[in-house]
Amino acid sequence: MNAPEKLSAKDYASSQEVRWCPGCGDYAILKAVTQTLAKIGARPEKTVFISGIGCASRFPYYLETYGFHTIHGRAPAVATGVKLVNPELDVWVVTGDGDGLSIGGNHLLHTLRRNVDVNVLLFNNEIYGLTKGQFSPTSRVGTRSPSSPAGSIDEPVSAGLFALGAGARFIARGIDTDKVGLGDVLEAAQAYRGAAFVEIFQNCIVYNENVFAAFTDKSVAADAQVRVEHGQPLIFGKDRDKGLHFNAGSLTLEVIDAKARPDDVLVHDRTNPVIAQLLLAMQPPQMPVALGVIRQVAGTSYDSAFVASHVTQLARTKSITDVLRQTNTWRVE
Amino acid sequence: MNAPEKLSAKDYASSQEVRWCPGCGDYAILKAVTQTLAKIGARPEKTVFISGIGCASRFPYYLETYGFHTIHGRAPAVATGVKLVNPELDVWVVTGDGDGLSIGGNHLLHTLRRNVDVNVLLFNNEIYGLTKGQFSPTSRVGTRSPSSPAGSIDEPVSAGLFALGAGARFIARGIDTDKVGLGDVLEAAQAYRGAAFVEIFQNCIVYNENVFAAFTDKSVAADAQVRVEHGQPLIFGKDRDKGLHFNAGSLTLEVIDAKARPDDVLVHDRTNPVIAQLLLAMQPPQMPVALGVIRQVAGTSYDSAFVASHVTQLARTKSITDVLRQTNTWRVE
Amino acid sequence: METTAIDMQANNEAIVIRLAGDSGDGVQLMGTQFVASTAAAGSDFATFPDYPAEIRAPAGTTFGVSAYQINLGAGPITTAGDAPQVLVAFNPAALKVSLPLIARNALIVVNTDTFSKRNLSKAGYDEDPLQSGELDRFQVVAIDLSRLTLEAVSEFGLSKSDAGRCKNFYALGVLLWMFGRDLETIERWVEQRFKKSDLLKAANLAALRAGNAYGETAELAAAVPQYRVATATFEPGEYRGIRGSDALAFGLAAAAELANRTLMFCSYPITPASPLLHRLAQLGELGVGVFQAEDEIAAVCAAIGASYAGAIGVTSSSGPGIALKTEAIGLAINAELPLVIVNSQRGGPSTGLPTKTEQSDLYQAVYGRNADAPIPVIAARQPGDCFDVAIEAVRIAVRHMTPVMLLSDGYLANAAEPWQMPNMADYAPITSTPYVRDDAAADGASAAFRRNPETLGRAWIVPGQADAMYRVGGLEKDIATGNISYDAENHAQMSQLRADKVDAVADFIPEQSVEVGGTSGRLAVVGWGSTYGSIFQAVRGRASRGVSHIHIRYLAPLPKNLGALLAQFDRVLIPEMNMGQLATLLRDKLGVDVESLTKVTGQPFMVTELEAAIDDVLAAIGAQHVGTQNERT
Amino acid sequence: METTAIDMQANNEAIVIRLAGDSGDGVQLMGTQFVASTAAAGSDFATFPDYPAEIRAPAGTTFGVSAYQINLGAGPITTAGDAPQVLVAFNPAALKVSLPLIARNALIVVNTDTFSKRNLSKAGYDEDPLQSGELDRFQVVAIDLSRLTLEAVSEFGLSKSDAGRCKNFYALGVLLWMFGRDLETIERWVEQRFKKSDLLKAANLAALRAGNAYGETAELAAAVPQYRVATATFEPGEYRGIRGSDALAFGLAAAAELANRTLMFCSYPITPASPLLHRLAQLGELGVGVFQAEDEIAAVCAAIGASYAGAIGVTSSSGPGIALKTEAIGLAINAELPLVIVNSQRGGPSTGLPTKTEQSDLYQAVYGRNADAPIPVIAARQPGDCFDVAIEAVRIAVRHMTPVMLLSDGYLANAAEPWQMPNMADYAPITSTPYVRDDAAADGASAAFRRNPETLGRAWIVPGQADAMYRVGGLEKDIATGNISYDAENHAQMSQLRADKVDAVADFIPEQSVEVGGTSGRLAVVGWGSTYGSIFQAVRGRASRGVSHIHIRYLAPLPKNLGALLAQFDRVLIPEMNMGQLATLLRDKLGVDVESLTKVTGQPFMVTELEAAIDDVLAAIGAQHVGTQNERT
Ligand SMILES: Cc1ncc(C[n+]2csc(CCOP(=O)(O)OP(=O)(O)O)c2C)c(N)n1
Ligand SMILES: Cc1ncc(C[n+]2csc(CCOP(=O)(O)OP(=O)(O)O)c2C)c(N)n1
Ligand code: SF4
Ligand code: SF4
Ligand SMILES: [Mg+2]
Ligand SMILES: [Mg+2]
Repeated sequence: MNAPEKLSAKDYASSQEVRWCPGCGDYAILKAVTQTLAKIGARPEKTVFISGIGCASRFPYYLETYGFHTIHGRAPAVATGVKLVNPELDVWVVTGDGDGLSIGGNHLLHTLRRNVDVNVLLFNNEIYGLTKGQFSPTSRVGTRSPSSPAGSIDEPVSAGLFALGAGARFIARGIDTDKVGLGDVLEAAQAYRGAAFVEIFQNCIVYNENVFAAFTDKSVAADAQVRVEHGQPLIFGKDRDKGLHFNAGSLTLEVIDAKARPDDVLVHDRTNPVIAQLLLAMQPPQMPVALGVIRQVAGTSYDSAFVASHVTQLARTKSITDVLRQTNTWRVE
Repeated sequence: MNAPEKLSAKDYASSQEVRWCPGCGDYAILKAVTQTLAKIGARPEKTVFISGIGCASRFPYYLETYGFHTIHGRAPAVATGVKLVNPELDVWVVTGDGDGLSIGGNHLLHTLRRNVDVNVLLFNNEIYGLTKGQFSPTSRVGTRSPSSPAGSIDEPVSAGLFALGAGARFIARGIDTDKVGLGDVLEAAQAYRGAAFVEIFQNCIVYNENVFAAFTDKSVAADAQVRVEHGQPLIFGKDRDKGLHFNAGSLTLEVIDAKARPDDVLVHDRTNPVIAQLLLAMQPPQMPVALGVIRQVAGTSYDSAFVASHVTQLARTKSITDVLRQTNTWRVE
Repeated sequence: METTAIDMQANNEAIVIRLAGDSGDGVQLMGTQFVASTAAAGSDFATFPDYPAEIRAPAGTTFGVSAYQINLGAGPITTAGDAPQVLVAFNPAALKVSLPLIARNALIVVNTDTFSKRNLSKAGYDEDPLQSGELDRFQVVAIDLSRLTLEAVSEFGLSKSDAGRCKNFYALGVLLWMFGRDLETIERWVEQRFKKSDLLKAANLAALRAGNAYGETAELAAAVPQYRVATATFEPGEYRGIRGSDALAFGLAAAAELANRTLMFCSYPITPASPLLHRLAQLGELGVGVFQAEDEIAAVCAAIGASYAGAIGVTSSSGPGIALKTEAIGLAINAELPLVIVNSQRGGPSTGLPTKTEQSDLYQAVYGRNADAPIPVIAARQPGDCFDVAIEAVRIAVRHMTPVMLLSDGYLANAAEPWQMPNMADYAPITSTPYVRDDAAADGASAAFRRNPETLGRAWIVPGQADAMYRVGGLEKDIATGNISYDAENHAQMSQLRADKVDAVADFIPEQSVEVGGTSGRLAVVGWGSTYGSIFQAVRGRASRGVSHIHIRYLAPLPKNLGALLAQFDRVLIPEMNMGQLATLLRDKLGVDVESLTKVTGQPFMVTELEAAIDDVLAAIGAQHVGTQNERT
Repeated sequence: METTAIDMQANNEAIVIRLAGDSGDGVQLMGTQFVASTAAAGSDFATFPDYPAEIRAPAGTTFGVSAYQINLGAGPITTAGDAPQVLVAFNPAALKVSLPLIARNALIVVNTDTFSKRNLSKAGYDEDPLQSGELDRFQVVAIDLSRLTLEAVSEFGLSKSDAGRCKNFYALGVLLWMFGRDLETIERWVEQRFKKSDLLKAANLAALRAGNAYGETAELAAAVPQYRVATATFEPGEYRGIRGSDALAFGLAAAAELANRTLMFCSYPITPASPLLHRLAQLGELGVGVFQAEDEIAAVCAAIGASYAGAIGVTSSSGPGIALKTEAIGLAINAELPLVIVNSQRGGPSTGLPTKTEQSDLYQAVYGRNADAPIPVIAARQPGDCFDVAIEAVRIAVRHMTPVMLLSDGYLANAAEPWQMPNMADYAPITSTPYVRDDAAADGASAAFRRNPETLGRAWIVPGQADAMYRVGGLEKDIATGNISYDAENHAQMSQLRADKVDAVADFIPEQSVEVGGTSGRLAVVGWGSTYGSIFQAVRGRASRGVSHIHIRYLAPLPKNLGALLAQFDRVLIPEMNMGQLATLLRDKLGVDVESLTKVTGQPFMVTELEAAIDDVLAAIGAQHVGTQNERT
């Protein structure tokens, strides 16, 4: 066989017309994904995108790979079934904050704790886009929407902290339009063997425009974001003059002058759960928002353990004819 | 009206014959609950026990209060509906590790993050009792059961860490047969306005006997348990000579000699999420198991916010006849 | 291209208008305002919006076209109309998707300013249809709508995009002129709507008036007839326009008022059920609580919890969401709790066609649960009818202590019509079996399971009630105490009780009536749900030929006389927007022989389709026999 | 009280035995061993265990009684029998719950040692029934079973509780003597079973032999007849005993072997479906993967994912769990993926009676989804039959690329019978529509939607296949490419395709045959599922009176000839363990007039109940007409 030819990002786009609202953050994510696929040289026929329902979940239709647009909230469960049968496939789950954290919260929980080898991309726009703008489980208290005209009262769930509580071993974050940062995160997620959970802040231009502007807006980004890197001090700011310091007395994070107190800046350790918890909990404007790979710990992936746990690794080594006879039998002549 | 007479624990028992297996930990929990109800002077008619399905979930039938034995995994959702209508009721949710964390994980997640004012008692026996002993989401890796003859491979979920990730503001733990400790925890849970999550280690004598023996057995209990108390140092051991120390370098907990280094012992702060995370993650035999109220932070309870968020606090202040006319109308003579 | 004048009938019993444009063109607003003027002018009407499936498709694409259809004239107008006789197309894409729908000789108003090369190609036109002769058989009124609007509002110094956005009012002005309407109603509305911005108010008024004046000028008057549309003879009273989902929301709130209880509406968003959620979220003053749950299962369970605690628990979804609720509905059956489940049906199976209408969840409603788990099922037929059906659903649920399925659909949810205000004094209060504490009974539990022998509804005892604490759940329960019972005989009794309870509903509902035609004859056209309007129109002209229209509101249990009534007809034809589900039900429950006429395209029946089908049946059975005439229209 | 000798018939065509005791008494083990000896002796048999609803109820309570019923004799034995003629009761509670079930003049063996005051009162006896005369009409053999067992094993120095636990073998020894069986089969089994403990082996063997010897002695021989049970004439071949859930597991594995694919079984535990999960978890060597999901929705979705990836995806549950799966089944329909859904039915609605049997999920299987969402439905009738039905289900799913519902129930899941080993060479391989890549097509997607025109099954293309990548989902899809399509005509075509596909199954299944009796006559008794055995027995004696037994395996679609076949009978009687669900189906699909005989007690039909019902119908229609005789038994 010939060596597979190198594909470009364009080659991963299907012939389907993309139908998100003009200006939707989903376009940028689609681009980042096709670029990542090209970069890693993904084989289209070994790549499967599985989604639930929502604007985000239309994703698979736009890729020239295998694609399964399932039902609301259940993509992680379908993806698990796929991986059990064929652990070789590179399986991506695309979901939204409603799909993944409202109706689908349970499947996400169990897929993460089992550590099924899938890359979960959760497009968080803090709103139900497809059903026309109701508040979602990540919407902030006070969100006015058709179903919460007086403002929502539900305390939002933090996608990252939820994943951590679920036992996720890989947790990362990116921003729709941050090509480089998002690309890096996608690549790391794909390379990880196990459940890789990626929260992508995505702008819904129609129902929740600029909800992340407090940290994504160009004018504030440098001071409102910290890009974490394993083994590196947690420094940020336009002039890289701000650092995150762990106050051992109060057991909390604080922003300090990184130039004045370089040794007091916490060094990121993606294997430490306390750091993950602290980073994931940070909220603007008091604290910067943590981006990049926040947590990564090795573990056995469920699908490989699954195969191994079956006596014959799922191979058929006996015939039914034999197995039926592994008991008392008698002959009638 | 007369002052309601003081009821004894016995008065809270219904006339139904209790039908758990002889020796099941559920009996002790039932006793602890009726005693707590008596202690706090609960009004039976204002008290509602709502459960899902499982051995644990038979609980409501045995109490002379209102009781609703619903369907598998859905008790938190039913309880939410009850509280929305009548926030005055004292609502208890009784669930199991399968009921609450397997099929019902999503409802538990959302009930906790919304902070609905219910007391959730999760009887964790690390097994599906009622359906005859299959491994559950809290079963340890390697659990042999009818559905995992070669040993389970699923990494278990930690009930406490899950609750923390879900944003729970009250998290506590007790042991079925630990009358005093469990009683205290139940009382604190009942007193808390908001979602109080209580994990109870419960011995299933038939399908998972002694699974918690490593820390519940009398012979090891003192050294394998730490009873946390807000504002108090985290000291344990037969001779109260062991202490939990927070290593600020590695950001982990360590056991130290509490007598030698009393000042290095971490003081419990039930409002600090880092401490909650560290305590909930501790596992025997390396570390003691944390019991008592591990986390408690004040917050608005969902049901009160719900009522408040409705313009008229759910009162009918207008008639349909008026409301229908708040638009263009015309008369035909 | 020249505007060709075609003779049009200037006096119309009824006329169908379709407005179509990009989502941003303000078509829906224009439609509702035209309807307001129609109501003021005294015509009957029915409307249906046709939204694009995408949230906000790229401008100029065919899949981004938003439309609004209005049927108006002498009553009874019961559908939004088959083929529009007037089309207003704001751009080439709107023209493209509308052409296959409109009448042979329709009048088309187009905004020529949008017929650029780019827009034509986005719409998939190789050639400009205004030039190609493709429109020759229509009467085309070509207007430079964008340019004229900009001119009309130029004096206000609006931004170009703000100014452009006034073009729906310019077009409305033209339309109002064509129908000889005065501008007053609309002017009042504009003043109210834009009261916070004098500039926008003035600009929109200017556009409206300019459009109207444009019609008056020689430019248009020469080419286009002014339509005179018949007015309807309404019963005297107070009217408003109403959309199906709003009527449903008001009906549920009214029922709670009649029961003097809180309405607790627990739902999870889904198309096309969400408008009901949205409307109820605005009705707090009526004692309506709205809870958006994490999923459909939580929604129905919270509604069950609410009913258990004494509120009217209601949940709502469409097919896929209802599927998720079926397990919990069984719990409500077993616990004997009132619960209303509203299903706004859509195209399926699975996610299917969320924005298209269908009535294919009847199987699910009647048979779609594990075990023998019967529940009453009722269906709404018209937008205004949703109000009464909602009250009926709550009444049955509370009277018999049972879940009730209420079927609506995507068409009804969004369609609107004029509606006579109800007089709430005409509605009986909604009550349940009273609480009676038998002091002789050993414990209070049994009080909850005393049942009214006629309704079989148990006493609705709620937590907080002293001395009547009871335990109940999804396991089979003792018929008298609610405790768990594994007893064989008890299970048989409870199973019978559950069946009898649903049957008992038939003792409380009206007998089946005939909508159009006699109570016997050659052909009964039997429908349910939103096909009402089309069947009604199709049968109306054929009553004299022995055809009757029977429309079933109570699908489970069926009205007691239905079997006997159908037996009076030679043939029974059942048009349905599914593969024949009511046909199954009637064969099952009545053992009657029926013919199905199915349509599964996501679109309502056209009147002409039904007429043709009826005529086929009539031709097949020959022209002899004519049944008793007993017209009721 | 004295043991009263009653004349008993010593030669039995068939005899029913019931063993009953506390959960700890080893009744189930005793039963299976007695069956092993029955098989060795050449009799046909059918067995059914009757577990308590509680996991481990307190000793001595009536709700803690565990029982095992065996019907044995000349074949065909098709049910576990109506009224036991022999009862072995290990304690008062076992006696108490069994008395209402047993034959008028049954022989009762009781363990008198357990008739203490405490035990009597736990069982709810005010008076000792051994003394009260209450048992006078029975033949009572009172044995000091506990004491005798302790004596028999005293020499081994076991703890008292271990020694006591041998009493089931003592009782078995007695029973084997009563039936003139040699001990060899059992002895071999005991040796195998206790090979790790010489002590337990010796003790149990001693108890067994002592019990047998006890029978031989004058003490018993005087009072009790030795039964001689007829042997059956089996077809020559190799046999084993089989339980329904095991046969189902083996059948699924066999089907995967025939398809040469992995079987991926995804489930969530629930009574009475769990035994299937447990058995499949032991069949790894057959290429069976077992995934215990977090809930039923995840289970069905994982099975769908597995099918999508090329395995035979199977999911299993009982009613409430199936309800949760219905939304996802719609997805499999839309995506045209094979999927087998096994429903082990139980009493309902809601949680209902988990440990009791019922066949009340037929509505759910056939009609229980949102939208027009037809799927094939087939039902197993006997334990061994589960094997073939499982293969059939997989075959249909793969051939037509559709979900298939397989109905079993709590009775079948646990009942056992002798079963002739299948010869796998007799089964055709299971294949799907082949993959054909049309190089002319613009993209590979359309390859997945090429359908076999006869089966309408599409090509089962799986990820990993180069150049055939396709996208599919729950939204309505283009009939040729699988892409999203909102097109009206396409939706109509797809709806028709889904209906036609299920109808197409009828072209591949056998015509409906008659089990007993002629192909025409006075009365057809029509059943489905696990009522097979009882109906068969009841009709057997009545074939000469114009009664036939027709048993439907393929419930959707129905066999093509069924309507014509039923038309050959004057009357159709449908016994069902539900409120009349098959009756609905036949009225719907065939338009036939049927009578329902329903039983909803959580218990299977007794043969005598059916006989009485049939005789009533025969009496009602008079004794004249007798149809063609064509006995097939
Ligand atoms: C069972 C079911 N319930 C509800 C819906 C309706 N629905 C579709 S998408 C959606 C929420 C989408 O929100 P999110 O996941 O945040 O995606 P977004 O559209 O914002 O990208 C809902 C409620 C459905 N399709 N199926
Ligand atoms: C929808 C549904 N699925 C499955 C079941 C079967 N089921 C009943 S209880 C249970 C698990 C019980 O485990 P747990 O919650 O840990 O309770 P325990 O019995 O251990 O107290 C299961 C799987 C059910 N009743 N309903
Ligand atoms: S509604 Fe929001 S999320 Fe959906 S496509 Fe439009 S902009 Fe994007
Ligand atoms: S099975 Fe286990 S949890 Fe259930 S009642 Fe018995 S001992 Fe308790
Ligand atoms: Mg979203
Ligand atoms: Mg458990």
